[in-house]
Amino acid sequence: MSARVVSNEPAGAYHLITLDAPAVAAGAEPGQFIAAAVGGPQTALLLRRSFALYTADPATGLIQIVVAEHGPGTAWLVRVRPGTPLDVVGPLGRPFTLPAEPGTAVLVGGGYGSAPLFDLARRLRAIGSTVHMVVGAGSAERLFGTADARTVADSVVVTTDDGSVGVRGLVTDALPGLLGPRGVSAVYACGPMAMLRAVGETAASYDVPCEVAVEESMACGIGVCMTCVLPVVGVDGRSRMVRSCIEGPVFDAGRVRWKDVGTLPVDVLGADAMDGH
Amino acid sequence: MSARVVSNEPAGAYHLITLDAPAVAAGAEPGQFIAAAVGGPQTALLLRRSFALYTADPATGLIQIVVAEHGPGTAWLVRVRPGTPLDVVGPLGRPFTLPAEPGTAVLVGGGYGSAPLFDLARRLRAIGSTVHMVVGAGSAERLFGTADARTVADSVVVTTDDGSVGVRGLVTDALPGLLGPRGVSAVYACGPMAMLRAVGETAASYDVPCEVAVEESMACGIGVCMTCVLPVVGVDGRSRMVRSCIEGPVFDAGRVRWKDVGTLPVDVLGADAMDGH
Amino acid sequence: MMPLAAHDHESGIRENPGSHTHDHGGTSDATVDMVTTLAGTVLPNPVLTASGCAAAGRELAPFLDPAALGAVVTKSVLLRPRSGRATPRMAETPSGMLNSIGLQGPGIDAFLEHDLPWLAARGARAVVSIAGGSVEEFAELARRLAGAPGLALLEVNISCPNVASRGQVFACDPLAAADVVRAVKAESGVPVLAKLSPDVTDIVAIAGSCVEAGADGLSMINTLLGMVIDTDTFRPVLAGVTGGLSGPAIRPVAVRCVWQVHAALPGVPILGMGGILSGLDALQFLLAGASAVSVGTAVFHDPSAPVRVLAELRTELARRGITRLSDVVGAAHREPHR
Amino acid sequence: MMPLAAHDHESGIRENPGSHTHDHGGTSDATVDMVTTLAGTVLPNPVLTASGCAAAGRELAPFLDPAALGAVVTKSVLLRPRSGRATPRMAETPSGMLNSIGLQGPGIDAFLEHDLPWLAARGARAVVSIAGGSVEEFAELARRLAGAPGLALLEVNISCPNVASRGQVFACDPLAAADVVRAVKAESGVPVLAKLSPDVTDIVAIAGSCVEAGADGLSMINTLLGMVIDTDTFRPVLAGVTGGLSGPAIRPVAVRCVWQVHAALPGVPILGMGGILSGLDALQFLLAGASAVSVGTAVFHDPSAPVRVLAELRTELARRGITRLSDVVGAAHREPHR
Ligand SMILES: Cc1cc2nc3c(=O)[nH]c(=O)nc-3n(C[C@H](O)[C@H](O)[C@H](O)COP(=O)(O)OP(=O)(O)OC[C@H]3O[C@@H](n4cnc5c(N)ncnc54)[C@H](O)[C@@H]3O)c2cc1C
Ligand SMILES: Cc1cc2nc3c(=O)[nH]c(=O)nc-3n(C[C@H](O)[C@H](O)[C@H](O)COP(=O)(O)OP(=O)(O)OC[C@H]3O[C@@H](n4cnc5c(N)ncnc54)[C@H](O)[C@@H]3O)c2cc1C
Ligand SMILES: Cc1cc2nc3c(=O)[nH]c(=O)nc-3n(C[C@H](O)[C@H](O)[C@H](O)COP(=O)(O)O)c2cc1C
Ligand SMILES: Cc1cc2nc3c(=O)[nH]c(=O)nc-3n(C[C@H](O)[C@H](O)[C@H](O)COP(=O)(O)O)c2cc1C
Ligand code: FES
Ligand code: FES
Repeated sequence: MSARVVSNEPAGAYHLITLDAPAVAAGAEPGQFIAAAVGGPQTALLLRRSFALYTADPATGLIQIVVAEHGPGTAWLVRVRPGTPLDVVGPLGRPFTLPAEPGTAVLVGGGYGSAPLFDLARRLRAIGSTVHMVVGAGSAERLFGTADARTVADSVVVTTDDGSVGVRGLVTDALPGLLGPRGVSAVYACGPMAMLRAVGETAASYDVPCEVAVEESMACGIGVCMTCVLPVVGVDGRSRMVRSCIEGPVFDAGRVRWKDVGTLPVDVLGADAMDGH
Repeated sequence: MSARVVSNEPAGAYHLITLDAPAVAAGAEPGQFIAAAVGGPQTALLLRRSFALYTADPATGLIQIVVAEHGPGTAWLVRVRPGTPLDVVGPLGRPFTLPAEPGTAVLVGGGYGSAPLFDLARRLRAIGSTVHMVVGAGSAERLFGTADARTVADSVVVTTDDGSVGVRGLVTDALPGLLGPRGVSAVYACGPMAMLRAVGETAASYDVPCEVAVEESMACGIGVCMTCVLPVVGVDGRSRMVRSCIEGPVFDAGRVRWKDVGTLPVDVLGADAMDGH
Repeated sequence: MMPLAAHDHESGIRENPGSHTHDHGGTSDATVDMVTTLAGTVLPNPVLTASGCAAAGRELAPFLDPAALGAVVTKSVLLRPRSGRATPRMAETPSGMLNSIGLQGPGIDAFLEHDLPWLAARGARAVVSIAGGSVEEFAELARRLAGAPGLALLEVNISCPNVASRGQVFACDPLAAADVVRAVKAESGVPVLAKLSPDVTDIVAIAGSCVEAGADGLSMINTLLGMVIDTDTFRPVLAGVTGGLSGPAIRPVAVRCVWQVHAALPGVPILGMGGILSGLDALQFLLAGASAVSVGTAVFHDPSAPVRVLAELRTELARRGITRLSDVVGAAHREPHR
Repeated sequence: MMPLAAHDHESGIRENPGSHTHDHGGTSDATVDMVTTLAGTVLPNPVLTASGCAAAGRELAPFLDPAALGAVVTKSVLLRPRSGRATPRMAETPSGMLNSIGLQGPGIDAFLEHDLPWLAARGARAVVSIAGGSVEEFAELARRLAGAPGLALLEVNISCPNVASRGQVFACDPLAAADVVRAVKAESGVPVLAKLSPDVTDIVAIAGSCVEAGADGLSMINTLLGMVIDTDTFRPVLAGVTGGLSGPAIRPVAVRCVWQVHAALPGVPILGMGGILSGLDALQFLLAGASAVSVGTAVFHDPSAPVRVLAELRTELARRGITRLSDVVGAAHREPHR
């Protein structure tokens, strides 16, 4: 799918890139992502890069992503000029689940991981839910969307590891205060894997359902290559290596075997067949 | 060497690219070329592309090249925007030889091959030579520099194969009229290989020395790889496979074994050692 | 055949926008007969998916119609469900990638129950890739698949390690490769392609051995063994340490393998693959001697790559005045007629 | 050893401008001891040119000081002058290139008269690459070179076809490879490196055979055999039909070869090469087990590549808190200490 870069501006430690991509904007839901080809027409970078949708407006056909410079692909992307065509595929993946009934939701974002949560907050509020947000990062410039948060959420806690802005500490430090007293019906989180694990465990300890959007290295983004797997417990109690691009990136936090991510647990379906070859 | 694109504008069928490249501009002589890295920082195009210098001004540090879109490298180059850094190596190769004494020179350019001849014309006139130019191409839009020619040469003939501008015919059709009557001391030519051969043969038939700038596929441009060779007769009468990047691109037309280019003549030095392995 | 003098290009990652603007006034696209015969099986066109790069076809349905392809080559299936390896399972490399999936899959039962019927229902032709750790496993898989609706061909992935033989890969040993092919042939009701590895001293010897053992055709190439080391952790990037290199980086090796085998065994049908991104890339393989091609890693770059490659191939053939695809198969081995 | 957690990258074509801006506060560049020992020969640093990619050093002089490199590896020299093949001799491929030069060169007499003395006069260490069509030719070359001033090591390019053995490449046959090494060792006054081809089923077997025959070390890898077909003329692009694939495209294969051989023969010194463009690429080879590296095709992209790679390597080691280059050699085979 061909999109076009409308603008590309620094936003703290990140770049906010706006794309004209009507086909993506049309059907997107919070938690879904796009996969962008990087490096230009003569690129040696064969694989697409995945980015969560920050906004997607079917009316204007515009979508936005928040990009952290990491390796060569994102280094190219944060320098791409307005007007440049950009080849994107999406929306991809399973979005966050909206509740059937209004309730109280806590949304937890770490770093650029907060990006998909603002549209989610809007949708939750649209169905009458109350939304509390926790937005955290290592330091002030790695926070994303704290101003947005105030417009879409009923309450906002900002945390930084170094205390440069908001409360000093981790996003999880803010959770007991929110999950304890308030009868929260769901937690949604996006951010680094270690954070997702901690949020999931905290939510579980308060018996609150929790959905997380994970980030695994992806070669295809569409479910054909099997690179993006992580061990997830199925409804039948069996663990499987599950594709995070198509069966995720949003998972029930309680089903992800966090401590086994990056390993091959012996009880995963088909692990017994790995002997010898 | 890092240069910067100052401007990039269509010029008939070609693009005229101006680069800020003081180190190249400083030492360049007519007939020399630069080698540009293409495709941007993440490019899959490993090899540099060679372009003859059209102008090189030590005072401003600017150089100009004339680029015909051909394959992926030139496709990228003709679209590169002003302000973009461009990695160039040069000036490379052996320039045209200026005569010790003033005389009458005929300069013959085919297509973008005329590019290096205008600076050559200026230098020849600066030492008091008379300069006649023949500028030819397949059709009007593939001519380059006819206006320049009028400012740097004492006479100009323009030819096109289709007669769309100037005289209908090949550049060589114009040579008898110039070489016959006028006591020409040297012919200089740049353009497609078939044209160079024809010009060289015509000059030889009038007993006029002729230098040509050839164009062979080059991997390194600096003399280390041995890809750019063609069979050339040495002063000792022995033919050798000679590197056109470093021992050329300017050769004495009479020494190039035109009809053997692209083959391995049996009498070339070391051809006998090729048996078996 | 009318090769053009004009200059075209094999692709880097994507076709460059400017290089194919000139029109050569060849025949119009519609008049090119794209039908090909692969190992005795007639296919409507020569562009297939590659094993492991299209799952069992279903995930590609949002991007292309599986029935519009020559065939869908499915991910290698084994007898039992397999988890595959730990992650990381991939690393990007210049114009390529390494993978070390470890043949994750549901096993033959689930494949026969869910995957093959889905393809059959869509009218897609299936080339089913099978893999095993022993000759018996391969034979058993062929037996299970015999007569299954939708099955057009079997592709025998002999690039997995032979459990009985100190983990040596079947495809690296002419005798082991032949044993597998012979056993599969004895059970299979459809033509059998043996899929070869380029990581051998003499691919022609392996090819000949497979053909002698009854292979109806050859698929090549599988990935090259490669490795990337993380310069921060100082350890291999892949959990599996080494992985298979695929993508445009390996295309010249793949074209060479097809060329060598077609030169030595001109009568043997070849399914060519390795780094095909564009119609012109596919054309290189056909010219080298392949009757059909698989588009693999390109799908990760562009999910609709197989249908795009097919469309580009048709256009490029038409531009060259070719009216029948079969005329270009192996043409690079023949002196041009002028 | 203190691997960093931060993320770095193997390079595509060039280092990307943004990825190395962060400072990790490692040791300063100057304090890294870059000395390495290759097959018993002490070199001031581990970055060399690659045979055939630097001629005999002289053409690089405008771009770098040959004495500043670990050594200059010269283009393979033969007994007699050789014309090389007809053109075209090269084709660009995705992140790589094919070459089919055919070992053009002046022959050993001219080499000894002009080339080696030039390097010696500059204070550069020379690794002289020799090639021949028979064991006797190799032996004769070693004899001619024995005692020549400036000669540090011999690199035996056994990737050329063996005239006596139906054109099979020496490096593809453990016995033929060993015969060449043994004959060269008998004549050579300096340590001998055998240069291996990756186009074999079992590179460890060839490596072992060369070491047993007396090789003091191994150079790897030479190019992979590849091919490009012109989709307009319908014929192979290269006059020599097939050619050698080099450049970043093959880097994962090269790292894998070094890794495998170092794992099997940890005591054998390795000169690693294949697609090195940056200091971090070089580091991958060192971590895999190479004591030094050659920078080949990268020179075509950037004539000063070898000195740039050296500078980058020094900086990257310093950033990682490494004070001695020798500490990283083979480190990827060891479990990280925490
Ligand atoms: C579902 C999803 C959503 C994401 N959302 C965002 C976002 O909103 N903003 C943002 O800045 N980043 C996001 N990422 C991470 C982003 O995809 C990677 O940072 C990026 O791919 C790195 O590419 P690179 O070329 O800079 O780095 P490299 O490390 O050179 O990339 C090499 C290869 O590894 C893959 N890769 C490397 N790191 C990651 C990673 N963390 N996740 C997935 N693939 C990786 C790349 O896709 C590429 O194929 C998301 C990842 C996923 C899977
Ligand atoms: C000394 C010299 C001077 C030149 N001057 C000019 C000039 O002033 N203007 C201009 O438009 N072109 C000039 N050329 C030709 C120009 O270098 C090629 O058109 C260009 O390299 C093609 O690159 P590409 O990526 O578009 O094509 P591709 O065909 O994809 O190139 C693939 C590879 O082949 C090489 N190659 C292909 N064609 C040529 C060729 N004709 N000559 C040399 N290498 C080639 C490329 O450098 C590259 O390495 C010159 C060539 C040489 C050798
Ligand atoms: C992620 C991935 C998984 C693969 N899995 C298989 C497989 O299961 N069976 C098989 O025969 N080949 C497998 N291959 C190899 C491809 O089918 C193909 O032979 C190879 O990748 C070269 O083609 P390409 O460069 O077009 O991808 C796999 C390749 C990739 C990239
Ligand atoms: C143009 C060219 C010529 C080469 N000539 C030789 C040679 O004469 N002898 C040799 O042993 N290797 C030769 N090689 C192989 C290189 O030395 C090196 O092993 C290979 O190219 C891989 O390294 P690279 O990717 O850094 O180039 C040549 C490579 C190229 C590209
Ligand atoms: S990224 Fe390919 S299956 Fe998920
Ligand atoms: S281009 Fe390398 S020697 Fe001329």
